[in-house]
Amino acid sequence: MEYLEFELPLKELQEQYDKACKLGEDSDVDVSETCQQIHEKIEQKRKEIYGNLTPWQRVQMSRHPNRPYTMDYIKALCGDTFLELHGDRNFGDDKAMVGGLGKIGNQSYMFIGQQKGFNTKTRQYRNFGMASPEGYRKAIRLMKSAEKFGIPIVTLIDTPGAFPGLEAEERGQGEAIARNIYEMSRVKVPIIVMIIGEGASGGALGIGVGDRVFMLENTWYSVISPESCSSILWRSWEQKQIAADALKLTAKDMKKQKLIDKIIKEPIGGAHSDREKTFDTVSKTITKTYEELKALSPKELVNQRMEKFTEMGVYNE
Amino acid sequence: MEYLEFELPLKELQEQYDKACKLGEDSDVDVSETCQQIHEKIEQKRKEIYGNLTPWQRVQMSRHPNRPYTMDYIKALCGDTFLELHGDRNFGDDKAMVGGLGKIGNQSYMFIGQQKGFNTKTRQYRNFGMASPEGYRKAIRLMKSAEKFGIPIVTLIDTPGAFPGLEAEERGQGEAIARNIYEMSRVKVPIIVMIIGEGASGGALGIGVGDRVFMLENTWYSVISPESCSSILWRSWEQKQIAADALKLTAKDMKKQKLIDKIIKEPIGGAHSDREKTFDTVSKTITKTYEELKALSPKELVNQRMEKFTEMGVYNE
Amino acid sequence: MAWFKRKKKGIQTTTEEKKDTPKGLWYKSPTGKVIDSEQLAKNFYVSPEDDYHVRIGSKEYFEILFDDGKFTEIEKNLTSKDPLKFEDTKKYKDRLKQVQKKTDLKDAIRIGVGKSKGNKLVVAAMDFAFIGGSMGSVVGEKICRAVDYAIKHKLPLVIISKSGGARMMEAAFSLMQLAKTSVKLSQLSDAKLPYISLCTDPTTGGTTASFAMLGDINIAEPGALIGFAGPRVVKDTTGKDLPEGFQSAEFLKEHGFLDFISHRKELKNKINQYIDLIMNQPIRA
Amino acid sequence: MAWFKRKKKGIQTTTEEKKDTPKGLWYKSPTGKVIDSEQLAKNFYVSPEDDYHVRIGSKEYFEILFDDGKFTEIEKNLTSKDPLKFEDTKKYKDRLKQVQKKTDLKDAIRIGVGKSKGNKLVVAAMDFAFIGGSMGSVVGEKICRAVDYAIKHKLPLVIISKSGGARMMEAAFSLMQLAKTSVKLSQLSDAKLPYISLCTDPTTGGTTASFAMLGDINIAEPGALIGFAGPRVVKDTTGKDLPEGFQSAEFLKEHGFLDFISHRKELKNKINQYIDLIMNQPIRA
Ligand SMILES: [Zn+2]
Ligand SMILES: [Zn+2]
Repeated sequence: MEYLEFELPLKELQEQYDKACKLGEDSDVDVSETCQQIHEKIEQKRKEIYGNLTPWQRVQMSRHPNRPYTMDYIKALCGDTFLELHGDRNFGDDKAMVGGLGKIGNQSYMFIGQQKGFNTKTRQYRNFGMASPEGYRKAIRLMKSAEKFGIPIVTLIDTPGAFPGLEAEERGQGEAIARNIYEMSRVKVPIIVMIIGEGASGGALGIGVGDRVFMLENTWYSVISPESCSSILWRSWEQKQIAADALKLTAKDMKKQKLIDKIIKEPIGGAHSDREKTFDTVSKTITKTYEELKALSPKELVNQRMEKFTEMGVYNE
Repeated sequence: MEYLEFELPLKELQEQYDKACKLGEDSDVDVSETCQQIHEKIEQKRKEIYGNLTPWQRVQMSRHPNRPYTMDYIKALCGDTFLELHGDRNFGDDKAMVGGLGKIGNQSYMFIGQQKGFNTKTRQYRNFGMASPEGYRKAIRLMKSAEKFGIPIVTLIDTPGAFPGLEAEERGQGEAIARNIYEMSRVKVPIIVMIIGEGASGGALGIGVGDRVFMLENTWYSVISPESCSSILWRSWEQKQIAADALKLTAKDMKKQKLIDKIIKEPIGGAHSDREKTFDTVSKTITKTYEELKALSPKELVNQRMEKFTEMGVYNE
Repeated sequence: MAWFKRKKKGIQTTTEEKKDTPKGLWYKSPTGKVIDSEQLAKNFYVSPEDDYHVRIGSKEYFEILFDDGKFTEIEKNLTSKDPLKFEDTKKYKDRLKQVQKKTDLKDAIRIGVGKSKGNKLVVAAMDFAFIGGSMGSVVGEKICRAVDYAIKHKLPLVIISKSGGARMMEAAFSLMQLAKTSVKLSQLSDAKLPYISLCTDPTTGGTTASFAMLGDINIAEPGALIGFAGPRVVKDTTGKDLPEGFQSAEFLKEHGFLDFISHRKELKNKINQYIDLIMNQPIRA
Repeated sequence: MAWFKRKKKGIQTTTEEKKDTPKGLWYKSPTGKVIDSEQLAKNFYVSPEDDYHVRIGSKEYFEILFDDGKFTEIEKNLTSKDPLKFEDTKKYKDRLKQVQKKTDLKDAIRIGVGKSKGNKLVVAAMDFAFIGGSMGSVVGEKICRAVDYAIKHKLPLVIISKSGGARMMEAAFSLMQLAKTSVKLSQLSDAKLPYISLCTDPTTGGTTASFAMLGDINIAEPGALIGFAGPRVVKDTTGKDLPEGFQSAEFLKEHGFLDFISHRKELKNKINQYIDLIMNQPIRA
């Protein structure tokens, strides 16, 4: 387990706890009471730390190296039923955007999401979860295939943004995202969107137009990352915490602004501290949401989706 | 004017004629009778030559350097009303495939066709009329745009084949052509197809699925060029004339095989010998054909188109 | 999705903070000649010397596209709120007030309805002078209303993009305008009404990832910068100098994303020619 | 759109002109070991030593895909005519007779209907042994009838491509089969029935420009050559050596044209898994 800066007090306590236990094993000193005390301290500290996360700390949590990624969710949810599908039928197969069919119970879903790597090699292979135009085009191809056969769509968002490289611009990064947003608004099957980590800008929204948009508790979703925001508005990367506050990018804020539908609770300590529980919650949320949505006719579904996004925004008249 | 090999007798006569005329001008010899005689000879020779063209000579005619190309037709048919539209919204703008909107009379059409160059520089620029995947994708994009607004489509085919280069294969030449054929079969507006020069293989058919398919008199349409056919079946390029015979690739043969709908007469001497007349015939054919097709409902149109292509083929049961 | 500055061979600015923006426009040509606003206006705000298309705003585009410059502005009273109480080096509230005063604009887009070559047309034109043409809730909502107006009156729509991207002070609200505007364009499409997207200098960030790339035709002015990520960001990512002309209108056309590039003096002709062609009506002279 | 020969590390042929094609199959592995047909058959016709997927025909694919190898062949009596009286080094008529005799096949495709993992499935499989798996009128017509059968009985369709391209001796008739088969697949699509395109070694020319690339999923066997223009032609055009693995299944997947590549022993599982997923029915074990 890796610890973020603000988690370090926990690391210290955990180390104390481990030492005490070891002592008990290695000698005949009775350490059970000590252990118990430290354990309680840990529990208390956890509540203290995770009960009061600042927006910037949430951003850090969303990027926690132990956090489950898209494929972790898919595999946990679908097991062996998952069949990965590749390619945009056009130019390439983007490794930063994965997709395929899988079952939760007896229901098929088309899963699509950005994929990050878990070590140097896979991070590069996945381009750090930054999709290129061919990734967005793969995504919309799979969605249209799902639509054809009446299969509901689940997208899992976890990206620091669309890839801002030269080739991506050449091949129309803007067009690809625009096209996806446009087409997703009119897809005739339910679309369930889950922000499972970072939800940065157009790169996130490019697979984010859904009937229900959920954010896990320790994720963020905004038009820009706090770091980039800081660098542009304050001309320095130092103001990222202030930027994180100002952007109102947490799940709670986003819910309050009515820009997402619901927050999915994470285990204390974050999604990675109890993966099974996280997967279970997400799985149940998908099933329950699909049960609601499948009652709607395609027309109602699309109308409601359109209306929902049309109502976003705040202005004086 | 350039002359093909079998046209050389005409060149000779023409030179005689020119000389005689010059003589008349430069001296006071009365050359009128001589000129008249030569002129008659020319006329007779033309009928002789063009009345009995072999399939291979037709192939040569279809590639005649003075023959009008796609843009020549479009400009003649539409004049200033033509508005060229570019790009596949995906990867590039293929110069070997042109398209855009224009009017014949008060009716708008979406014109699409392969474009050849008329000198070394433009021939390269147009890649000799060999389209790449982005050309086929531009074509289908424009067709779908036309379909959306109920604008009929006219395609002008003149290609030695789809580009068989490395990049074209990388970007899915086969997929692009297949997709076009597939999508064209279900487009809900009339599609009028004109073979104006070479109609080689999938590269031609990629914009060739229409409600009415016309061939100009001196064009060819087949699965392979006579040269390539010769090289594969006889392992030599020398049998191209035999191959041209064997492939039954002329307009007359194609009509007989019921693989095209109609032959458009060319002026004696070929489309280029009287461009205005050629353009006029093509223009009238398009207008007349559209008048017939617009009477059909979109459903009838598509059903008839599908049926027409489904019936192609000859076999024993 | 950020604003950026770009070195131009010429300078284009307001000489002073007059309310009448275009009056202050001038352009310094490569040979050092200063062309003032009046001269520019006569030449469609294009430098007669080098064809450079000077950045102009909604006012000038309306003047160029509508007959005799006559039009009605609709939905003119929408203004930005400050839902996030955003504050960077300045409070967003104050920034808005100052910009409004300086530019005499309410926000970064205006919608004009008027006759162009005799036929009614809806034109939504962005103003870069208003916080870099950034897209906040007002821009999104006004585009929605422009679409509604077009559908109601069965009119074609032109959107003239000129934007550095998102309005950061509206954060996720700004982001969601990408979805909001795209949804509405999808409705316009269902109504079979043509939508012409004109990309002018600059069209970057969120606009490129939504309405600017969703036209039945996408067109641009010569030399306009068009891209999703700004050139500085791309350069940082790429770690090399960008190729000459990268993200220019000409580059975008070559890569298949623009139907054509139109000189500003041809804009009115070309747009109406397309409309007549695609709506299958006689071409207006 | 032409046939071509390709150097393989192994050899694959019929040892003699027996009627029972598969009996004659053998494979020489890189280490020189000869694996005979019986061994191959047990291993899904894949070399146990280097995983090389030996070229097989409709008979073997039916055996692999249908439960206990049981199926009904439909439309089996269609044969080629010679509408053009084609003659190259041989008369087409004679060529047909000879090939029919040699291969005991009627033409380059067969259609099997049977149970795969308990559910009915339509499989159209091409035979390269029949004039290079070339597509003439019979191939086109049989694919049409396979589609009609699938629509009538509401069944998924698998087409196994293995073709050098067009049947030149049927010239334009051959070309039009691209349109004919695509039209029918469009009808299958309207019926919302899944179509799986399996590209095997080789899938080139006309098949690639029609049904082979039009699957709801396009899949392939490892190492299969897939392309529109044959490698020789591309090499001539390009004027350089082709990159390693050019036009291989792996290359096609990397370039976005294949959903996945499946080892032959997984083929039956994967195809049925996809069918169960896309038709939203319980996954069969
Ligand atoms: Zn480039
Ligand atoms: Zn490549």
